[in-house]
Amino acid sequence: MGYAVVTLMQWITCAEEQFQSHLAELNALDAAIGDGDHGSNLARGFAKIREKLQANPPETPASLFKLVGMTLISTVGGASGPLYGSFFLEAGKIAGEQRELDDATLARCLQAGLTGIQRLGKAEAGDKTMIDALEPAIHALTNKAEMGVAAQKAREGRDATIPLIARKGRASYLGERAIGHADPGATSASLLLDCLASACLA
Amino acid sequence: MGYAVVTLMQWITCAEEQFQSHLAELNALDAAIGDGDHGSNLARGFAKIREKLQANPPETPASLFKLVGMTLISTVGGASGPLYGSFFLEAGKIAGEQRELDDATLARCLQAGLTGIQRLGKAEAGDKTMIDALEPAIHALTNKAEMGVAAQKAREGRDATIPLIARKGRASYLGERAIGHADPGATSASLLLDCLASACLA
Amino acid sequence: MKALINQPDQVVTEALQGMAMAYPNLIRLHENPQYVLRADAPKTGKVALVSGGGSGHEPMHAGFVGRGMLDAACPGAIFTSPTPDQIQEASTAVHGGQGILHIVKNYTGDVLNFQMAAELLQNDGIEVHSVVIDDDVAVKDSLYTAGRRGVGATVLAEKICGAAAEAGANLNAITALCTSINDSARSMGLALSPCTNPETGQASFTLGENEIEYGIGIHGEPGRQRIPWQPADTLTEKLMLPIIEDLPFKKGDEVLLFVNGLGATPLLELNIVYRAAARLASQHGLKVSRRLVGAYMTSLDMAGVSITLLRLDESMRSYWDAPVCTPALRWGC
Amino acid sequence: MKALINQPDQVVTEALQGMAMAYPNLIRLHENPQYVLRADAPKTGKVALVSGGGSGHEPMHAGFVGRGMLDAACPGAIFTSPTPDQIQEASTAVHGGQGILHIVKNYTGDVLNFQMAAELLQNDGIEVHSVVIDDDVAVKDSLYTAGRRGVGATVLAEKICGAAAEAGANLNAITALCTSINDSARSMGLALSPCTNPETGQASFTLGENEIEYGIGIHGEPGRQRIPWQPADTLTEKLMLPIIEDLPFKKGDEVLLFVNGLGATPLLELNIVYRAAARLASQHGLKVSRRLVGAYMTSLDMAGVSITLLRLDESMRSYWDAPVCTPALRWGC
Ligand SMILES: Nc1ncnc2c1ncn2[C@@H]1O[C@H](COP(=O)(O)OP(=O)(O)O)[C@@H](O)[C@H]1O
Ligand SMILES: Nc1ncnc2c1ncn2[C@@H]1O[C@H](COP(=O)(O)OP(=O)(O)O)[C@@H](O)[C@H]1O
Ligand SMILES: [Mg+2]
Ligand SMILES: [Mg+2]
Ligand SMILES: [Mg+2]
Ligand SMILES: [Mg+2]
Repeated sequence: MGYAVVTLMQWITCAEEQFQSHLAELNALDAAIGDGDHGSNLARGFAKIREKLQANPPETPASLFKLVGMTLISTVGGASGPLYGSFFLEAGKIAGEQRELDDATLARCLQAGLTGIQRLGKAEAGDKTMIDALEPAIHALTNKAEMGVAAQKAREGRDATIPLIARKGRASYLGERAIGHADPGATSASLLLDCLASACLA
Repeated sequence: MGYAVVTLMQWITCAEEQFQSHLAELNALDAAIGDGDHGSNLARGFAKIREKLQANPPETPASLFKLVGMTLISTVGGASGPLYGSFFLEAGKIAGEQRELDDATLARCLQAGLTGIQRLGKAEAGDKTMIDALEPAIHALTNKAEMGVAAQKAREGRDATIPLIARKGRASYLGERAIGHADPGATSASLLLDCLASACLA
Repeated sequence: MKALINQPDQVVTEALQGMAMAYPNLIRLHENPQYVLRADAPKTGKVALVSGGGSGHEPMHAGFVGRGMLDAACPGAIFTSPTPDQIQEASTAVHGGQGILHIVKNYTGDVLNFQMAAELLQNDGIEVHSVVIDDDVAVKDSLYTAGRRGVGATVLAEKICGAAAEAGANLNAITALCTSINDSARSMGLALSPCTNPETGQASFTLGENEIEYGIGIHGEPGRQRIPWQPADTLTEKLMLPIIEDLPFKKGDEVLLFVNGLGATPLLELNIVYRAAARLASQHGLKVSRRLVGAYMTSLDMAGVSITLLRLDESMRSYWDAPVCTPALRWGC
Repeated sequence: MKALINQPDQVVTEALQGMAMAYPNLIRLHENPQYVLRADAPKTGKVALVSGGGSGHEPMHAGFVGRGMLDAACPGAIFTSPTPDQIQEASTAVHGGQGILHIVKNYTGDVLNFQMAAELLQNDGIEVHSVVIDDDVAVKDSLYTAGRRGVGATVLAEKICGAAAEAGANLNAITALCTSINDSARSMGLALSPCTNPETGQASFTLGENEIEYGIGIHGEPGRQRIPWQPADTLTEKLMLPIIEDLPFKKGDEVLLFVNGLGATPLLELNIVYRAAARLASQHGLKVSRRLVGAYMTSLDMAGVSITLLRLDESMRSYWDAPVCTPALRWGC
C-alpha cells in the first residue's frame, strides 16, 4: 500500500493517544528498572507534537518525520528523547520529497531510523532496550511482511526482554535485579508499531 | 509513722522502677499533647539518681532530697526537670538535720516542694499540669490523711486533667485539642504518690 | 527504627562529635556537660552570645556557633531543653568579661532552665541578660497559654545580634537589639508529616494521606488545626496572612523573608513556597530586601515549612549583611 | 500527592522562579528554554562551565551557579536530562570567548543530550569540551553496563573546576583538571526510603520496615542489593570500604570527605555518618584535610546518604579553598 502524510499523521496521533493512555504503565515499568519517567517523557513529547501538527500540518512524510524527530529531541530529554528523535530524523532523510511512501521506502525509512538509534546508543539486540522490539519488526518489514506481522514481532520482542539482564541504559545498573521486568522502551516501541499497523488498516 | 532515709530511698527506688516501666506510656501521653519525651526525661533522671544513690547512699532525708533534686535539675532538662528538681530541693530544705521525718514534717516538706514548683512554673490547679495531681494529694496529707488516701487523690487529680484545656506548658499551644488527654506530668506525679504510699506499707 | 544511628541514646553525642570533626576550624565540642563553642573562645572584650535548646532542630543551634554568630550552644536531648549546669558551664567557658546574652526560645523547659542558669551565673558575678523569643503567631498569646513559641526569629536574632557583638556593641545594646528583633518578627509553620524521634522510635503523630497539621511548632507537637492538603500557593497564603496581620506589617515596610524547611521537605518545594511568599509580600506592599531559604530550624525528619517575616531597620540589615562564619550560615569569610 | 506544590507539571519552573527571586545578586533565570545563569554572565575571557541534568537533585545544579563555580545550569524535568537545544542556548548565553566545558554525569540520557548539544555548538564555531563523571562504585564498570553513574564527584568537580576557570585557567587545563578529579574520586550511596516524584505522585520503590537499598543512584532507581538495617557505623563501613578499595586509596593519601544527604535525612544523622566515615578514613591512613557535609545532591525526599572520597593534590586543594559565591555553596565572599 501507499503511505501518504495523512496515514502517517494517523500513526503519530495514535502514538500520542497510546502513550497518554499507557503513561502510568510505562512509568511503572520504568520505576521497576529505571527512574519511572518513560511514560511522562513520551507523553510530554507527543503532546508537543500534536500541538505543532495542529498549528502547521506538514505536507510530506519527510517534513512530518522531521517535525516529530526535532520535537522529541527538544522536549523529551532523557535517553529516549534523543533516541526516538534520531529515529524519526533519520527516517525523514530517506523519505525525500515523496508525497507518498511505498512499502519498501517506508521499510527503508524505519531501517534508517533504527540505524540512527544504534549509532547513537550503541545498543544491540539482547541488551534489553527499545532495539529488542524495533529490530525484529523492521527486519520483518524489510522482508516484505505485513504491518500486522511486524507489530506482532515487536510485541514478541518486548516480551523477550523480560528475562534479560540489561546492558544499556539505567536498567544496566541493576544487574540480575532487572530480570523479570519488560523494558519500558521496548514496550513503547511495540506500541509505536501497533499504531503503525492500525494506521495502515484505517 | 516515721520516715527514715531507708523508707524514703524505697520511695525513690520505686519511682525509678515505675518511670522506667511506664516510659512508653508517659511518652505517648506527652506525644498526644506535647513533644513525646516526658517518660524518657524522667527515666533518664531517675536512672542517674539510682547510680548516685548506689555510689553514695545519703544519711538523712534532707541529703536524699537534695541529691534527688540536684540530679533531676542537672540531667532531665525540659520543663519537668527544673519543676520536679525544685520540688525535691525545697522539700529538702524543710527536712533539716532530722534522721526521721514524722507525718507532719513530711507533709510540710511536700507542701514546700509544691510551693517551689508553683513559684517556678506559675501554674495553678486546673491548668492541666502536675499540680493537678500533687495539690489535692498534699492538701490531704496536710490534713492528716493516710498516704493511701493521698495517692488516691493524686490519681483522681490526674483523671480530672482529661477534660481540661491546658494553660501551661506545651499542651497550652493546642487549645481545644488538648481535651480528652490526661496530662503526662499529672500522670507521673500520681505514680510518685503511689510509690510513696507503697514505701509506707513496706 | 530505620535511621542512620547507632545507639538511640548516643544520637546527640555522636552527631556533635561528627560535627566537631567536620568543622575543626570553626568550633570545638565540650563533653560532660555537652556544649559547642567557638574555636577561638573566649573572646576577651566581646559580649558572649549563648543559646541552646533541645536537639533535633539541626543545624540550630550548634551549626550557628562561630565568628559573627553564637559563642556557645547547649544542645539538650532530642526536643528536651538543656540543663542549668550545662548552660552555666558553657556560658562561663565563653565569657569574655563583657557579660552574656542568653537567647532563649519561649518553651517552659527552655525558659526555666535558662533562668536557673542565669541565677547560677549571677551568683558567680557574671552579668547575664536573657531575651525570650516568642514569634509564633499560631499560638494565642494570652494569660491562658504558656505564650507564643519561639521559632524562626531565633535564627535571625542569633545572626544579627552575633554581628552586633562582633562589632563591639555592649550588653545593653545587644539586649535591646535582640528584643527589637523579636518584637519585629512573626512566624507560622505547617507540617505534611510527623517526625520520628530516634531516641524513642516513635512518630510524633499520625496524619492521613491528605492531611496537614497547620500551626505547628518545632517539636513534633500537634498543630492548632488539621486541614486538608491544598496547593502550595494557598498554603503559603495561609501562613503569610496571619503573619502579616499580626504585627501588623505595613505597606512600605522593608522585610527579611525566611522560608525554613522542617527537615524532609525538598529544596524544590521550599523554593515554590518562597516564590509564593515573596509575591504575597509584594502584593501587601512589603519590600523584601533580604531572604533566607533552607532547612535551618528543623524537626528531625518532618516534612513541612515555616515562614518568618522580620521588619528590618538599617542596623538590623547591616548586621545581617556582616560576615558570619559558622557551619550552617556562612558569608563574607 | 501531599507536597508543597501547585500544578505537578509546573514544579520545576516554579521552583526555579522562586530560587531566582531569592538570589537576585547571584543568578538569573532564563525561561523557554529553561536555564539558570550567573547574574554577571557572560564573563568575557573566562572559560564557561555548564552543567545540567534532571531536576529533583536540588541544590544541584542550579544552586551551584555563581562566581567560582558554574556559569550555567540546565535543569530538565524531574529525573530527566535536559534537551540539546536547552544546553546549546545556555552555553551560548554564557560563552565568554574562551570555550566551554560541559560537566556531564554518566547517564545515557545526559550523555546523549549533551553530546548533541556539543555538536550543535561546534557547528556554531564554539569550542566545547565534555567531561563525563562516573564515580559510583556501586555499578560495575564493564562493557556490559552503561558504565558507572556520575554522583558526588560532580559537585566537587564543579567547585574545583569553577575556581580554576575563575583563576583564568584555559579550556585544556580545566578539562584535564576535571578528568583528573573524576579519576581521583569514588562514591557510594544507600537509601532508607524511596522518593516520590511530584510530577507523577509515584514512589520510586517500596521498602520494608527494616530494609535498605544499598548501592543506590540518585534517581530513585533501585540499588544493587536490598539489605537489612544495620547501625550507622556498620552501614558507613559498607559504603567506605568499596570506595577505598576501588581506586585504591592508599595510606598517606590526602582526601576530601563528602557526606551527602539524599534529601530527607536529618543533619543529625549525616553528622553521625561523617563521624564514622572520618574514623574509618583515619584507620586506613587517609588524611582527611577537607570535607563537605550536607544535602547537596539529593533525590527529592529520599532518606539516605552517599559518601564521596576525592584524593586531593595541591592544586585541587587550593581551588577547593578559593572563594565560591553560589546559592548553595558559599565561602570567601
Ligand atoms: N543505549 C540505548 N540504546 C537504545 N535504547 C536505550 C538505550 N539506553 C536506554 N534505552 C531505552 O530508553 C528507555 C528509557 O527511556 P527513558 O526512561 O525515557 O529515559 P531515562 O532512562 O533517561 O529516564 C529504556 O527502557 C531503553 O529501552
Ligand atoms: N508551668 C508549669 N507548671 C507545672 N507543671 C508544668 C508546667 N509546664 C509544664 N508542666 C508539666 O510538665 C509536663 C511536661 O514535662 P516534659 O515533657 O518532661 O517537659 P517538656 O514539656 O519540656 O518536654 C507537663 O505534662 C506538665 O505536667
Ligand atoms: Mg526513565
Ligand atoms: Mg515533653
Ligand atoms: Mg521536651
Ligand atoms: Mg529519566
